[in-house]
Parts: sequence; C-alpha cells; structure tokens
Amino acid sequence: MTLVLEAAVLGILTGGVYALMASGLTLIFGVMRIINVGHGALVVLGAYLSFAASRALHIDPFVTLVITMPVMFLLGFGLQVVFIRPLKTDREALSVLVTYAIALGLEGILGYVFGANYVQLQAWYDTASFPIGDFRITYVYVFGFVLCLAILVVLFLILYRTTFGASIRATMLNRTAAQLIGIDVDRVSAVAFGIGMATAAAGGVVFGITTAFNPGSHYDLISRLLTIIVLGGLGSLRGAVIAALIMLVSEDITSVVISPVWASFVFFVILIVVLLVRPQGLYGVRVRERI
Amino acid sequence: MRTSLRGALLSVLAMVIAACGSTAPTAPAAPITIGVSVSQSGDFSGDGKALVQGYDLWAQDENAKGGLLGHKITMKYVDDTSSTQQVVSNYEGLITRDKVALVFGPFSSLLTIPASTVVARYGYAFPEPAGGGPHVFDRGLTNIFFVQPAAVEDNLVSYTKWLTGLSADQRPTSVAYATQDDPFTQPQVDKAKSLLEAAGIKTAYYRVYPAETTDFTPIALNVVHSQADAVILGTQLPDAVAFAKTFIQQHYNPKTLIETTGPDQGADFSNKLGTNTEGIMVPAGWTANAKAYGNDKFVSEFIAKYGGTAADISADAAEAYSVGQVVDEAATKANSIENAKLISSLHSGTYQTIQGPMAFDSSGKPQGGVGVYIEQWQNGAAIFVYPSSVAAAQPEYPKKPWS
Amino acid sequence: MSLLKIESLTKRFGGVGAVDDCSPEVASGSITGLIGPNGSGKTTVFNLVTGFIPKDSGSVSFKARTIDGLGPDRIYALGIGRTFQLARIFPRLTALENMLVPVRRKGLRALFSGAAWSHEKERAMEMLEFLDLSLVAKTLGGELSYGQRKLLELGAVMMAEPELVLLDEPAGGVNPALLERIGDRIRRLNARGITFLLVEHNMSFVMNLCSEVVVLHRGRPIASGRPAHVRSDPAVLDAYLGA
Amino acid sequence: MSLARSGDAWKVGGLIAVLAIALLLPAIAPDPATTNVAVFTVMYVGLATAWNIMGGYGFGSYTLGLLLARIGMAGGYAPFLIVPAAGLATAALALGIGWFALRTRAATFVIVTIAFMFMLQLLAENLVGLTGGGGGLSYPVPPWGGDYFNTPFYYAMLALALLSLAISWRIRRSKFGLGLLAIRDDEDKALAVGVPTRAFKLTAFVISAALVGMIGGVYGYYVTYIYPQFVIDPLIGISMVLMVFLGGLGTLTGPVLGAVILEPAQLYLAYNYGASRLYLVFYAAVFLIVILVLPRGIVPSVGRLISDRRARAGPSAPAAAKAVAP
Repeated sequence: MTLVLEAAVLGILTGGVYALMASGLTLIFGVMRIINVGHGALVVLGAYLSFAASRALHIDPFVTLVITMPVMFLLGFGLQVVFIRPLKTDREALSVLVTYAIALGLEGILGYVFGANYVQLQAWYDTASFPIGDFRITYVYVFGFVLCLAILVVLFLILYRTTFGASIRATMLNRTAAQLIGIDVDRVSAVAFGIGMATAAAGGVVFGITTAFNPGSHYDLISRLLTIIVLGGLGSLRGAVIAALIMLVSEDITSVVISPVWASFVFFVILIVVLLVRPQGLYGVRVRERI
Repeated sequence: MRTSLRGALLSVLAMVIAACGSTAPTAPAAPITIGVSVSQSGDFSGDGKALVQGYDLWAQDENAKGGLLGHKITMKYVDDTSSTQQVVSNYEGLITRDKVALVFGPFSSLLTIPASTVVARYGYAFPEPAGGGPHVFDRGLTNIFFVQPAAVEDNLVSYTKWLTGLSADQRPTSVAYATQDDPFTQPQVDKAKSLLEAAGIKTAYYRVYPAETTDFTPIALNVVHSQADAVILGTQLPDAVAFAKTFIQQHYNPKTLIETTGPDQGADFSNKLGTNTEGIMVPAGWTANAKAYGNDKFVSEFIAKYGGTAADISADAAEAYSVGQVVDEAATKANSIENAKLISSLHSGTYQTIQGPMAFDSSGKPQGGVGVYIEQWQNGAAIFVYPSSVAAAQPEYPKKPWS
Repeated sequence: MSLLKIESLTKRFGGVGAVDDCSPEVASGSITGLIGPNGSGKTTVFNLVTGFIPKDSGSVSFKARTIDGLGPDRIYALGIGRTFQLARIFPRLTALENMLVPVRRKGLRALFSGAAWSHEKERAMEMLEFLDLSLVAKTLGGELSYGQRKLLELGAVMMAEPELVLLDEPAGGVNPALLERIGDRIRRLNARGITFLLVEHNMSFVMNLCSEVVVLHRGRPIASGRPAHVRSDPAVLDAYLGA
Repeated sequence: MSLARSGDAWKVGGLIAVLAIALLLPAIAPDPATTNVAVFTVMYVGLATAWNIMGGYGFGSYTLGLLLARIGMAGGYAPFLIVPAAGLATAALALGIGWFALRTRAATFVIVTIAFMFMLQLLAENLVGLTGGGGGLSYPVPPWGGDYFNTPFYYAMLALALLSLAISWRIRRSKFGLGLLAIRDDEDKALAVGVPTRAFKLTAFVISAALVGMIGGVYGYYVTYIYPQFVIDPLIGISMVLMVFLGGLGTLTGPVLGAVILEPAQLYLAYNYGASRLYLVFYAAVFLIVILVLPRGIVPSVGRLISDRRARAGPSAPAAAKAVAP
C-alpha cells in the first residue's frame, strides 16, 4: 500500500516535468495548428545547452536557465520564421515532416558536437533526499516540480493577464477571426513557438538531471509528449497538465503493482478509452469548422 | 527434381564463392579491406564508436608488424543506424560490392543475428565482439565466432559461484532481480536467478521492464522495498546509473549490487555517480589491469591513440580488439586468409586475446570454462576481484554505505 | 401537407439555449424561408435536422417518418439535402466529379466499379448545363469563383434527387447578377417539385422567392406565414430592431 | 484525375518500359548488393502505395513468422504461399482497430492508431511465450546461396507492389475511390452529400492493412529475424509518409517515385556517409529543402511546370493542366 502511495507521489512529481514539456507542445499546436514532432529533440537540446553551460561556467543546472531560456526562445522564433511560416499548403501534414526533419538535424548536430555517449546533469542535490515517514523524497524532484509549477503559473499569467496573451488566445480560438481583428498572427505564432521552446529548455534541465540522455533520447520523449497532449486535448494547457499527471501516476502505479512491462499499456488503454468517449481529449475543444 | 536443381545451383554457387575467395591470397602482399557495419547513429551509436576504436587499434598494430599474413589492412566502416534492415544491406554491400576480404561483427545481438545469415550465405567467417544472446547460436549457422569469454547467458555465473561460496553467516538470504527485456541482459539475470534459487537463496523480487523505459524510479522503489540483501540488475548504462541513484536517495544499501553493463564503462559511469561507485560490481571479461595476452600493450596504445585513462576504455573496444587477435592467430594457423579455411581453423584450438584464452564450439559459442569474471569499483576504479586466480584485490563485502 | 415536421426541437450549448422548443413546419412544394437576427439559431436548426449535431430533445419527422438519431449520410439518403454557408465544395475534385460524389448507387459491386457511369455523367452534365457551368466541368473546385462554387454546391446536392433541400444562405456574398441567377434556378427546381427550406439574411431575396417565412428569435419561432403577412408583424419588427 | 484519359500513348509506353525493367532487373543487375537494395525499394513502393496504417506491417511479420514456427515449415519457396494468410490476419486486426479508431477523425485518428500500434508492440514484447518477446522471432533460413538469394524475394515484393498499385489504381477509378477523395477534401461535406464516411474509411484501412501485412510477412522472411521494436516502428510510417509527400500526395505515381528515390538514397547515404556522423544532418537538410521547395511533391510540381509551358505554347491550356496532374 505504501508502495502505491509512493508511486503516486513520484508520479505527481515527475508528472510536473512532463506537464511543462507538454505545455510548450500543446501551446504551439493551439496557436499554429501544427504538431511539432521536433519538440522532444528541442527538449534534449535544452538539456545539452544546460549541460554545456553548467560545465563551462561551473554553475548550478537550474541557474543555466537564465541563459538557455532566452537562447531557446530566440531559436524557436527563428525556426518558426524560417521553416514553418513558408508552408502554405497542407500545413498540418507538411509541418509534421518539417519538424521531424528539424529533430533529425538536431540529433545529428548534437551527436557531432557532444558524441553519442549518455550524459547527465550534475548537482549536489541529485541524490539527496528527506524523509516523510518511511519514504524518502528526493530534492531534485521537488525542485523540478516547483520550477515547473512556477513556469506554468507564469505561462498562465502571460496568457490570461497580458494583452499579448489575449492575442495568443484569440489566435488559438480562431486564426482567421484573429487576423480579421488586426492581430499579427505570424508574429504571435513565432512568439508562441519561442515560448514553447523556452519551456522546453526548462523541461530539459529537469529531464537532464533526473535522466541520463543522449542525442537519440528524443524519440521516446516525443512519443510520450504527443500522447499526453492528445489525452489532454490538443491546444489545451490545462489538459496537458492533467494528462501528464494521469500518465505518470498511472504508469508508476501499474509499474509497482502489476509490472513495468504493462505500465505504458495501461496508459494507452486509458488514452483510447478517453478518445472513444471524447475524441477531442479531456479539455479539448471539438474542432468542427464551418458547419 | 527440384532438389537436384537446387543442389546443382548450390554447387555452382560454392564454386563461385571459392573462386572469389581464392583471388585474394594469390598475391601475398596484396592489401585487403575488412568490412564492418557499426552503429554510428541511433540507439547503439555509443557502443559503435567504441568498436571502431578497438578495430582501428588492432588494424594499426597489424599493419605495424607487416599486416595480416603480409596483407596490409584497411578497415571499412558503414553505418547501420542501429537498424536491422540497414545492417542486412550493409553486409550484402560490403561482401558483394566492395568485395571485402573479411567481415567483423556489429554491436549487439539484435544486429548480429540478421547480419549473420547474410554473411553465412557468402561463406564468410563472422567473428563478432558483441552478439552473444542465446538466439545467435541456435540458428544452425557454423560461421559465427563470438569473441567474448562466455556466452551472454553465462555472464553472471561466476558471480553466483562467489555468492554461494560465501560462508553461511555471510551469505545473502534474499535477492532482488530486475532486468531490461533485452536479449543481452535478461538471459544472464534469468540464469543467475535459477542458479541462486537452486542454492536456496530466496527471490525477494523479480521484474522485467521494457527496453524503452525511461523512468526507472518505480522499479527501483520496488527493489528498495524488497530490502533484499543482494541486488542483481540487467542494465545498460542509463538504468545502471538511475537504479544506483534511487538506492542512494532512498538510503538503501544492499550487501552486494551487480549490474550487467554500466559499471564497466569507466568514466562514463563514474562521472555520473562520483564516489558512490564504490562497491558496485559488474561481470567483465576484460579489465585494463588484467595480465592477459597483449593487454598492457593494448591499454598503453589505446591511451596514446585516443587519450584519457585506462578507466575510460570501454569493454566494447577491448572485445573488438580481441576479434582481430583471434583472426590473426587463426590466419597464421591456417596460413591463409580464405574464409573457408579461417572457419575450419577457428572451430578448433584455443586463441589468446586480451580477454584471456578462448575456444569455440560448432555454433560459435565460446568454450573452455574460461568464464566471465567479476569486477568491482574500489577506490575509484573497476578492478578484478574474482576468481582469485585473476583478482587484483579481495572483493569488498558487504559493500560500504553510500557516501 | 407538411413534408418536414419539427417538434419541440431544443439544443443548448453550455447552458445557452441555441434552439429552444422550436417547432416550424415545411409544407410540401413550398420554398420556406427561415429568417431571424444573427444568433437566432437558424444554422443550428439545419445542423440538428441533418443530423450533424445531436439534439437535446424534440423530434424531426420527414414524410411522416421520424429521422431522429440518423447520421447525416442516412438522412441525405432519405431525401434531405443541404448546402453550407460559404459554399463548401471539394476543392481538389473537378466540378464534374463534385457532381458525381452525391450520386447514389445500390450494391457493393457498383461501388467498386467505375467512378462515373455514362448515364450518371449525362445527368451531371445536364445539371451543369442547367446551371451554366458546363464550361468549367473539368476545372478543379478550388479554382472556381465563389459564385460558381455556390451554383456547383446547389447542383451537386440535386444529384441524389432529394425531395427537400436545406440552403444555408444561398445569397450570401454573391453579386446581384448572380443572385438573380441563383434565385431563378431555385424557382425552376421548385417548379420541378423540389421543396426548399432556406436560411437567409437578404430580405428582398427572401421576400421575392419564398412562399412561406418563419421568423426565429432566440431559438424560438415568433411568427410564420406569407412574406407580406410576416413583414408587418409587430413582434418581428421588435425582434429585428430591439435585438 | 481519376477519370479515364485516352491518348496518353507516351504514358502507356513509359509504363510498359518501367514494368519491363522492373521484371528483368535481377537479370540486368544480378549483383546481390543491387538486388538487396531493390528488394527494399520495391518493398517501400508497395508500402507507400498502400500507406495508411503502420502497425499492420509488423503484425504481418509476426503472423507469418509464428505460422511458420507453428507449422514447422522449412525455409524455401513454400513460405511465400502462406503470405496471404498474414494479409488476412492483418486485415482482420485492422477491422477491429479501425472500427474503434474511426470513431475519431483526422489527428486524433492518427494518434489512436499509433497508440494501438504501441500496444501491439508491447504485446509482441510481453507475450514472450508466443512471440519470443524482446528476444525476437526467428524465421526459417532459406537454403539459397548469396547470388540467388535476393531474387525470389525481389519478385515476391514486386508482385505485392504491383498488386498494391493495381488495387489503388482500380480504387481510384471507382465510385468508392471518388468517395475517398471527397472525404480527403472535406469529410463533413462528404457526409452531407451522403457518403458513408466511416464505412468507406474502414474499408480503405482494411484493404491497405492487408497489403501492408503481406509485405511485412515477406520482409520478416527476408531478414530471417524480427524484433518488436524494429518491425512495429513508427519510423516506418514516417518513411512512408515522406515518400508519399516527396512523390506527390494523392497521385498514383507519386508514392512509387518517392520510394524509388528515397529508399536507395537512404541506404546509400548511411552506407557511404554514415561514418561521417553528419549523415543525419545531411538527410535532414535534403528533407527540408524538398518540403520547402516542392511542397506538392515531385509529380504534381513537374506536372504544373509542364502545363505552364503548354499554357504558354497553346490555347488548350486548362485541359492540358488537368491531364498532366494525375
């Protein structure tokens, strides 16, 4: 029983990290209606940037975010302008291919620069823990969780308390209408892509401290992130957060109660059942344009 | 009718192959190319790099002493992107398009198995450093030679011997097992489990987890909860590190901890765990400190060529180097580099490598009871601790608390 | 005699009643106009009748048979066709192919045989001729002008020989000359026995064309009858001016 | 597009020429390294043509492998004869999955299919008693020598590719195919004009699954050993999508051209430049350029080019434009 409880706590703490990574992905979908298959690779890029920065400057991995988040923001902005914006026809399908190509390219470049060996971000607290009853909670998961929470709160504030956030939300609701009322949809898209990348950088740090990674790690990441945002409802931030928690908690509990080999199976069953009942996902808006 | 047609076809093929084979050695000094498919991208790219280092170093040594039976060697590497489809195409291409004289094996059983049937089709010998899963040997092929001291499933046998050899009061009473669902790790853990259960040591926990798992913590928590005296893990590097970290976080210190891969990878392992590597064990056929045939030379040359320290040398590189050593001795013995002759000579006799002496049975499994040893991290380096014939130090038991 | 009978139709979106206890009728052979201010629930009625969205309560019957719970394709098969706001046609199919998609065939073998049987093609070409579209028969739908698309959509929906056609803003966004043509074709089709129910904002178009008019306000019908009669109804004036 | 067009004599001639080359290839280029690439290329021609579902591929591999293991059939020609069984089994599976998954549409449908695929992969990995789990499943090894080995597989793959082409050609010219094209353009509108979209999509899904399953069976027999993570791999799906896009979506020749260009290119690049470690970057760059420069794919883009030139040359422009873009 305690084990189930521990697994649930662990699931919630690690779920926060996935929530953060998925929030960027779902934001990008919401604004641009494209699925960024390269998101996993960009998280890995964020982890490598933090790795390099913490090595070179001898600073704490979390502190590197001061550098990596702005850098990733600019990178995301640039990627959107150069690769996504030119797509005029078949945007949805072509953007999948373009972002997949970006992922492959990043994997290649990271492999060239950092090699294929697994690396992991180091910090004094990555093995330290404090006890709660019989169970010990690890600092790094708590720090990661708090960071994710903070960034998600900032994200929500930007979206719901600023004028720019309002134009992002307007674009998410209806691209054409947003254009009609004078919103520069292209600029909003690029900024949203940048914000998505900045959150990927933050997610990358926590991912990089808790997991050994190499340039190929993005394949596993992206398949998990995609299922999260589909379960939550494409384009819904709230959905992404809830779905990430559902995924990690269900997997961790299955893992300790039944067996690790069935952990993702159980999650996929949840996913399919939810989609059959609500094809738009937990918090998604049913998109049926023009009827 | 049909069979006779096929028979005729096969005999024609055999002649063609023989003809191809005989062209190479007619001119004794003709340079040759040895082809290898290695993973330079994808899941196995880290190991692929180590194989290249080992093969290159061997080729350099051979050429320095005049070549393989006088043939100067060029290595040709092609990337299999860690995919079975590409590895099949690659060996097909190496043998028929590039007409390489010899081929060496790729990384992992996963790729070795599909590759081995292609190589067998052309009558080439297939000495390979990293494909030791049970299915490699059960397909009826006679050209495979697995150049490691024991078939993979026997990797943990000496560890179980050591455990069962401990005095009754010291012996662990329970063991927790967890392993990746992988043809390399699972067979060894399963064999260790059956041996230890037969010796009366109870199993506190046993789990197989998918190879794609990225979050190992729940499984590690289960191991922690079992509070077993001994922990046996079928891991690669990332999970080897993740399990150890969770144990440290949860202040769980088993009396002994062994992981199938990870602790043997030198600095790649220790720079993630710091001083907490102390006491962790790994089955190893090779160590930089071993006094096996040519090992000192290998280690010093390796450091000269690639930098780093002895602890940084991956066992993969040593295994690749051994492949070359075995082929060199077999060629000398057969006085030929024809594949057919190499194959028949490799099926008899004992070969000296930096991993120790080894012989091969008809399916290519390593023979001779040489076995895999146990390595343990002590004072910041992994050293042989068992059996005593090769040990550089006593095994530390029970292992010290985490720092 | 009423061809389409709607009883107490209700649909709420997130607590807001889009269609509320709505019971208009469409007489056989009529051209009935469904009008009302923006947001009065006209298009929602269309979507409910044609099975695109599920209703909360109420029932719809066609030729005295209920069509509740049927999907859009089944309802179309029974003889109720519809067009969309903003003219939806298949942009990557030619005009002729657009005409052929709705054609119905019986049996599995027929489904897997040729895309256009010659008599089907003939009928499609006749209809294109009728709409003055025969010159663009081989042009992709996406390359047609907006007016041509509106005509094409109207023609395509006729190909399955429906008895009732629901037109969603047939006059929306169309220039006066084309408006004339569309009105004329609707009238001629009506003369061939096809009943129309249309949603429209262009009042003069409705008043000229329709034999019956139903006025919706906040999801409820507030008036119905002949155009001249409805036009002078004070409740209607209130709804339009006071809304 | 899908309507019959006569008078394209050069087209028919070209088709016959290509077919002749395809049939005679093992005689023209008997070198096994070439025929090996040809086997995989023709395989992808079939896959890209039948593209729609990804999981069916690996399922077909497993079906055939398990059948062979259960029957205890030795390697040789006989296993080819039970390849259709792999197709049937895959079709049956697709019927089940499709019936569920097609309650959703578009992006959600793709994700549900992928989720089912991951579940299949997990089943293949976890039902160790049946499939051998992560250790893989062994096929009987055909007794043929290197010089001849690829030929039967080449013809088997070619037969399946031609079957896929024939079926998709037939469908495109049918009433059913017109309905599918309508669904692709605008699903709600198709529903509104009476196309039973779900039944149509399910039928298409099952047909392509049967083809893909058969190809998967032959693939497994060819490489003689399969693993869950390689044969039930989302990347196989991505390759197919890329081939279809490169060649031209919604055209008959597009997927063929895409596969014929891309598969040899990828095998060649990894073989020759893989060692440079920059091969992935190079591949990604080519990939991006193709998409950004030829977003419609080669066949439609070239078609447009030709029609533009004809438009300048003569007055029959609109007809010509339609004739070239298939």
